[in-house]
Amino acid sequence: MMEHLPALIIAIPLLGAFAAPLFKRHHKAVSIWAILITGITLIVSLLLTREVLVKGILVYVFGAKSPTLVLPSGYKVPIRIMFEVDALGAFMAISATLMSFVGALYSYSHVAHESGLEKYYSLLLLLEVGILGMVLTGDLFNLFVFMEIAGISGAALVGFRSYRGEASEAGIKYLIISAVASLMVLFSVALLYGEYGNLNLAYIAKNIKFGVVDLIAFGLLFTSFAMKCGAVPMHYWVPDAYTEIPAGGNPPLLVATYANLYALFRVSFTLFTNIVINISRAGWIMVILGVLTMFIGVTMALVQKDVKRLMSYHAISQTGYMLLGVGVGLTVLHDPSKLMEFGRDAIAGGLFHVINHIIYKSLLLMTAGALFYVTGTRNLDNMGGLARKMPITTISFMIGAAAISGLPPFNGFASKLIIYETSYMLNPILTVFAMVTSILTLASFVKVFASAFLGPPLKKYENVKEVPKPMLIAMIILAALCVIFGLFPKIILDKLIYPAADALINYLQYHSWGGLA
Amino acid sequence: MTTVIIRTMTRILTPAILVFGSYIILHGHLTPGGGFQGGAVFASGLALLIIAFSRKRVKEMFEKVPLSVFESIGALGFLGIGLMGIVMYTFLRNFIANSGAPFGMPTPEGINPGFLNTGGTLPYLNIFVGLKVLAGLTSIVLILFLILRREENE
Amino acid sequence: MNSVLVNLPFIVVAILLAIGFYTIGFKRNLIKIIIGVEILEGAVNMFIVALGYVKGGYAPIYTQAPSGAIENMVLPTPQALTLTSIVIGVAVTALMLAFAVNIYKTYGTLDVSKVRRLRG
Amino acid sequence: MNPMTLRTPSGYWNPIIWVIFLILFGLVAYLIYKAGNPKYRRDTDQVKPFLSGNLETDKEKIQVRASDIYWGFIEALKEYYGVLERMHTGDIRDYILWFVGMAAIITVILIGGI
Repeated sequence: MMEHLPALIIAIPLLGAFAAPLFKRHHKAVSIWAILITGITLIVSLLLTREVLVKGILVYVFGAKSPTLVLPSGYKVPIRIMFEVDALGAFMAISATLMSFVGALYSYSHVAHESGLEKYYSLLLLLEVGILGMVLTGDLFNLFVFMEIAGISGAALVGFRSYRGEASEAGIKYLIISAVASLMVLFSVALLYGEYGNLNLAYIAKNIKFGVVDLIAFGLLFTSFAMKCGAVPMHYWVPDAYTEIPAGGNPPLLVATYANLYALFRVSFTLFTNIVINISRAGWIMVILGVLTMFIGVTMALVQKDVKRLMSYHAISQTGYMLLGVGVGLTVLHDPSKLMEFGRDAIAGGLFHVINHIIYKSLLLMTAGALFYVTGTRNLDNMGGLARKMPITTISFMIGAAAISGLPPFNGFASKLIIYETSYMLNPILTVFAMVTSILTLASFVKVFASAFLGPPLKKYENVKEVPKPMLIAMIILAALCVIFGLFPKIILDKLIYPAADALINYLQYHSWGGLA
Repeated sequence: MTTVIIRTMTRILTPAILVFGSYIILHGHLTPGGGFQGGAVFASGLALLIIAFSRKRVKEMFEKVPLSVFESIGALGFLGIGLMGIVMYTFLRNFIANSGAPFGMPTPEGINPGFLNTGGTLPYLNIFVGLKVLAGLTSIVLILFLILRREENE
Repeated sequence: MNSVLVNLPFIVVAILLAIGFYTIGFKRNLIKIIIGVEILEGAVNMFIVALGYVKGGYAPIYTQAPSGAIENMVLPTPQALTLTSIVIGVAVTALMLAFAVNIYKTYGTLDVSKVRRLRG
Repeated sequence: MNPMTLRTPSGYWNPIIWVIFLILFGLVAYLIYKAGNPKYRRDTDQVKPFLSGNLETDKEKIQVRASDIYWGFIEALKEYYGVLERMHTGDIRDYILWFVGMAAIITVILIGGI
């Protein structure tokens, strides 16, 4: 049964998503169903990760006689759709399933009074399917399909509060952006298909010749994925979408953004990296985009009044750190001495920041959702003195804020430390920008803390109580993860992150389907 | 915006369109077509019904039809056939191809007009996809119609 | 002359891509922008189908195929890709139109230069 | 302690030692706090807040609003923020045009124009 895990991890949430509409008008039941399904998927993803870490790359060929039959006898090219799970994909799968579980748990009370819940949970599970498909697939066209699934269900979730005009506005913006981005992805996939006659990622990567058409395809793929992961100056959809989605949908949407970041890494490292040609240009583009993203994101965050919008700008700014870290690795990928000196650590730092950021930003966005739940507003000007009324939310917020600002001993510190030191090796100016960004991050969270939680208790919030238990549990899980990841960074790095970074560096192993051909 | 002409033509055309849609679904593994195309044709027949009649009449017609349940059944059936393949081979494996199951004789390979049961699991996948697509597209048209017509009337 | 004729589908694709991006980028009406996305999709689909054309090939359907066809059947991958992309396009269009209806109800306009409460 | 130490390219980081030191210095701080003024009493006139010698005013009025925090910083960088806010038009067409422009630039760089 273990070899079927890559199929099951897609099939189980699909089953949940399609069965959810059958629970019409049973709101409690459909919430519990979604929590159950996401929980099972989380367990499956943990098993999958263990398999991958023990056995190396896991290949699953759909519709074949046996799961690992990439090239049936007589075939020189792979022809079936296949999933190729390496340590990086498994790492992203853990993030996706964990965040979907937490999001479903949080949604149990956060959206309890809205109508159309069966559709909400159906979309949430479909979003999870889209993310998982994107990060596990080994086929370019499948990447497009799952990207569209994630985009459509994400946009529908953004516009879920259909009685708000702003939600529809944000929804259509996100939808048009993702439709255009994925059409350009499809266009470049078609360019590659026309040239090499195959859609398998590893096969194309093995045969790629770096002609002008290939590089045009690379440019389109790069820009499309950069837009969908919110790199400046194509970040404008991020604050709109993150602000309007119900807070329970925020963690999966965040992971959906980083699934696109994963696709960007996969395309730059695996598809367009060959032993013959050195394109460290792509690495420099990534580094420059990263620096722009983190600096502009954080300065815009500083002036926001809407609490969720402020945090969404921080999400943009933190994406910059990941682009910087992995971009530093990409620039020195073909220079073995530098790669061993700091390149591998830079990639590990960037990837470690992905999971750290997913954890603490989901936590922060969920505390913002809790503030919205009790006050009915997102405007920081109208809040104040809530610390006494909501102690657990306050503590969760403090942990999250400390983690995002890179205060030890929380998890943000470890990954930021690695990124600072490695980017210093490439160019000291990059580190200066990164540190200034970190300081401004702390400044803007002090602003949120001071205006929402501190200050004299306001009269209109006299009867405010702590949010319901499922929301608290979801927040406590993430806060605990923040502390654990911060206290034992070495263990997490060795068990999860360095294998993922090595999966990016050892692209030759991916090209041969884990040694199957 | 409905006239006697539209209503009469709808009465004549709709059964033909629905039959054609079903044909495309059921014959999808042999000729061009399949679940999605047939479902879309079927749904366009139903869409003709929706736009030809008044809001009240449409509501009466579609009140008893559980479209979202059809959609779920279609998707779950597709997934179920996919999961059946996992028992012996892999997910979505065509596990009864070339065996003739469940209707007896296997078909010879090559060009052979007249044999219907040659697709293994494909016809069943087509039927489920067709069910899902016709329910999904019809409910899209229906919902947009109900929203827009409500504004016209009020 | 011949090279133009051979490349005609690709020239049409390029023109359609340009029209699509122009429509999304410079039209004010939201419905027209949605049409622009559709034009882009049509361009990409046409590109894939044009790539899939093989001179002298046969459709891979055994029923009533001529007897020499079995050696020259075409792998139908591009058609399958186009079909999938059309299916996805239907879902995207339906959702975009639903959002447009909702926006018209709350904002009272479909002019995108006025539909921008979210900014800054 | 070695398996807990994270080695970075030019140094190391051990959160456990950091926490031990945090606890140690917390103890020191607590000792200093204990040695402080013992005359403090809760709920007496002693702890009432005074602003410039007057009793505290209405609470709604002394709340510091979020948009007033970092006023000086934002005022100093007014032009920078003006540019950024004008860039974020909220118009979907501009989002797509940025994408087209960036795609052109990145593709040209990758092909080797610059």
